[in-house]
Amino acid sequence: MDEQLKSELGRQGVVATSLQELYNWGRKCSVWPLNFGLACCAIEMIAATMARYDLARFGAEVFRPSPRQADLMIVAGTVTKKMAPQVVRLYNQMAEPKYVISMGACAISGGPFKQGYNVLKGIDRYIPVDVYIPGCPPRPEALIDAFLLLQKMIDEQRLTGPNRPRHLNADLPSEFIVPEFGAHDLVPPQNPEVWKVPLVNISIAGKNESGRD
Amino acid sequence: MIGEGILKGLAETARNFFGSYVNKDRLTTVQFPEERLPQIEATRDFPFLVYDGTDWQQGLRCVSCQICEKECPPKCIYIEKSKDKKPDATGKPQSYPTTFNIDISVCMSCQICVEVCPFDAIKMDVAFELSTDDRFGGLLLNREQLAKSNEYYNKIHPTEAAAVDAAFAEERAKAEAKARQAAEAKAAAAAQTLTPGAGETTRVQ
Amino acid sequence: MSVLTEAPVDLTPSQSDDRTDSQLLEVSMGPQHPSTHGVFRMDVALDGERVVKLKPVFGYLHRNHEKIAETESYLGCMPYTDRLDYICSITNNWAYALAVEKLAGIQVPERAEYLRVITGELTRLQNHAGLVGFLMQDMGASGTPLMYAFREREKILDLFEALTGARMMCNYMRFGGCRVDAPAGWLQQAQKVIDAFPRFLDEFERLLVSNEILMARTQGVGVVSREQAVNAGISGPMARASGVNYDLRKVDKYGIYDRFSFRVPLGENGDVYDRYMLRVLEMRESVEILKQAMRDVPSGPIMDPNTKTRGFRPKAGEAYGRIEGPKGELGFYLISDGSSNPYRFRVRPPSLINLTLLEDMCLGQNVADIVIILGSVDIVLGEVDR
Amino acid sequence: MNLEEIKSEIEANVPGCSLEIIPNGSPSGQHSLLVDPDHAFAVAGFLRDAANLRLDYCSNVTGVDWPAKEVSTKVKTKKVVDGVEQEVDEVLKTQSGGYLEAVYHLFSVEQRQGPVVLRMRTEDRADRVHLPSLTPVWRSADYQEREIFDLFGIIFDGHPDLRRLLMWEGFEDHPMRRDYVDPDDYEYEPTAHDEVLKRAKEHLSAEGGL
Repeated sequence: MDEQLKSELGRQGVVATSLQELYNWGRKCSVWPLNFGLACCAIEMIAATMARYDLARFGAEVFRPSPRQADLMIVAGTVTKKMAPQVVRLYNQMAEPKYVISMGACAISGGPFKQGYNVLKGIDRYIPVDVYIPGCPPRPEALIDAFLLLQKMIDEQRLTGPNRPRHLNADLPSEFIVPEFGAHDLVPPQNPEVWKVPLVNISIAGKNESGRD
Repeated sequence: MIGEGILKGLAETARNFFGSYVNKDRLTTVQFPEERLPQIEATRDFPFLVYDGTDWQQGLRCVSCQICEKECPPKCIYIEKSKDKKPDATGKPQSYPTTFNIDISVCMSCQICVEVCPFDAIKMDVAFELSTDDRFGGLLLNREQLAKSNEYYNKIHPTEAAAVDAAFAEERAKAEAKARQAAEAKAAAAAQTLTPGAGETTRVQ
Repeated sequence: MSVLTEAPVDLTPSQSDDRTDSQLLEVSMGPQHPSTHGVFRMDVALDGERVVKLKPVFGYLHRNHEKIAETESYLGCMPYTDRLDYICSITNNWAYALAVEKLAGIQVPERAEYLRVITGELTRLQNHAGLVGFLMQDMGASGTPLMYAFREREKILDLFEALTGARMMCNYMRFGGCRVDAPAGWLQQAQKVIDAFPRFLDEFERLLVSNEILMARTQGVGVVSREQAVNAGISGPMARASGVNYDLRKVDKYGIYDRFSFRVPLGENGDVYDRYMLRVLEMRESVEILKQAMRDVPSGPIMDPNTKTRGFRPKAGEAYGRIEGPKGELGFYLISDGSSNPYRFRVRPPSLINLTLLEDMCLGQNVADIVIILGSVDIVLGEVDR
Repeated sequence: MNLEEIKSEIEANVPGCSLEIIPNGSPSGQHSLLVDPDHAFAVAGFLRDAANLRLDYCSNVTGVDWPAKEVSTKVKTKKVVDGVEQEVDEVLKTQSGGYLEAVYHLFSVEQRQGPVVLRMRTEDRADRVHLPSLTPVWRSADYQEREIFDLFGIIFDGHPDLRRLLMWEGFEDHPMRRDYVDPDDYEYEPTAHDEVLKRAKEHLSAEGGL
């Protein structure tokens, strides 16, 4: 249905919509986050839910302490190697459709602590992430901005075809390997199903010795 | 009386509720995407590179001295120095960065790069709406994405930028005065000796 | 010599009641738990509702501050200290700056000392306000007190942002002074917030202090005696709630704290209620200090001219510097080998050491009390695990 | 009371202990007292209970790793060379380090004094890494000694519950030691330099390059 007709009908008091729009509207306006904070960013996440920023305006009113009732996992803070199995397990326990916002430098890449022996260099080594928010910590507004981006992404998804959401595609996995504690590191150190290293790489980006003085 | 304390507390919340209709202090919500908090001048988020003039490639203040790269605590800056030189704002020939990358997925916004930069070339931006779904491309900012004009800098940090501009103007005036003096001395010397040194003098500028 | 460690906990259920067939219930609280203030885990054994064993498990936020600092310059360590106790970044900066100043014998200019006191006490205010809000949240007062606290906290964060550029990770102090001077109008703005703060405290007290549920939940719960507290190294508000008169602002008189007149509130019972009230009273004292500091703040330089922050190389040696942080004694122990990065960088985390007595406080209490006892200790996991 | 007096006081009261004052070169002037591990427990108890000291508050406990290294110092010596006395530079090579250290910062709440710094050293860094635990004297050492055990690998004899504090059970290394090697996970380092670049390159060459 073309947009003009739809707005014309809207003026006449007739709401016309497609199943896809209705479905996506329902999904995007009731994203309940998991009540789950890891570090510094969690304080800004709490600040975003408080009166001044009020994340509840976007349908994220209720922070659920149980992963079974949550749709969105905001990984707010440093994921340490000791914590990573729990994070993955929580993700696995969430019911589809589920989304992940990786909030702050630490959750994206390990951030300032990435050289630490107990710090995971980004949660996307184990679980798929939908939206990344850079910042250390991101302002509460940045979290709201990311949330709006997530809503937009949900809204644009088509329910059929090869790019349909994961929960409508029975072939795609919904649970991922939970890493185990090894003698020196997590086993496995990353999940190759999720973590695809791009071609941007040290051999290209790293210093060529001649250019250095 | 039992329950008195609870009633007192409830009275307080009621006061707050009704007060929110009349008192701006009690209604603090900012409807974020539509309305924003007033921009605080000192706010910092991620670094950017300042350029003078209109062409970012010509006007970049950075001379790739690599101090920020070395001092950056989480090591998120990566610079490659040019082999040739080009004149900077004061006319001195300087190197420039052929590559300048900042990985904002690592940056901790500590602004130590700004603090150590002797050329006022790197400053802190206030943009925070950088969320993306592109983990690798979207968070690695290159030279072009980092370059922002001096006007922009003046807009976001007016006081600080004015001080920087004043210092630059002073430096430039000094350099000009020095150049003028040198030129005068040279002209006087040339007039005295009458040797054909024209080719020499044009090169000194 | 007395050996003060506890006798091993008897894991068989108590025989006093008739339920001889009952079994202990082992519960793992956390690391993902809404009221553990982060990723903290407790392995609890319960006999019915009663706690018979509680073993804290740490390390879920162990971010290797101490190891990373060994590869950073002295200046580069400063932003990392922000992220230790991420609610009070300024006092962390202060403790680290103080330790480096001791290590290298640096004098701090007058104005910088005043700015340190002002920002440090503002930090204490927002920490204590936030803590009370979180404690009420743990107690089931879902939202409301926390909203009040955060409303006030936002005002202080705005001040921090106007001064340092960031809301939480201020990275404000440097060894030898402060990074930036207060911009024009900042002190007046701060004065307004400080003047309005007692009104908020009154409101907060009316909201909570005489609440019967709060008293019933907190009085006589989680008692720590004075001797226990000293021996277990408890510091800060938690120690003072048990009657230990030890406030480093009075004892060490670091900075310029000898110039201000303020009282040190002390508790009598050492229970959760005392710890809560102590924070409320401390906020009032902090406001007093702030008023005096705002009145006296001089003009002048804010950095010691003889100190260069970049390429800083102190002589070989070591120093332990400590301040009264909002959570307790925050200390930094630095060893220098004469190079540009610290040889050893140790944080004395008040949150971790205040947890030493967690099991003693919880034994025999109900399971619901664990949460408020933990809340009253005031921990931040970034500092517990570092 | 300065450290000299404390030292003589301890020596008078704890027979057989050997103490050494380690000077501190920094302006902080916090010199420390090296205690031999065999008598450390008795010394600690004395410091806590002695009426004029009352160091009842053990604030900070930490470990320090001093790997063995050779320190060469130049010394001017007089030597007779070819019948003439001359001043000759001679390089003296001394072994230093090669042990782990536990450092205790003690204060007195009652008398408001401190810090008194106690140090204990292990015999080496490999297997003779036992020190007596002072947790029975100061309970505040409880978690901190566990942390040292975890990160440095000092074994505190007499600690009531010596387990790893921060890392998981089953972790084998002691990461705060200076010769600890990080696990290799450097797939993506767009802004690598120095140490990181080196390790990232090692990672790449191990994978066969790109």
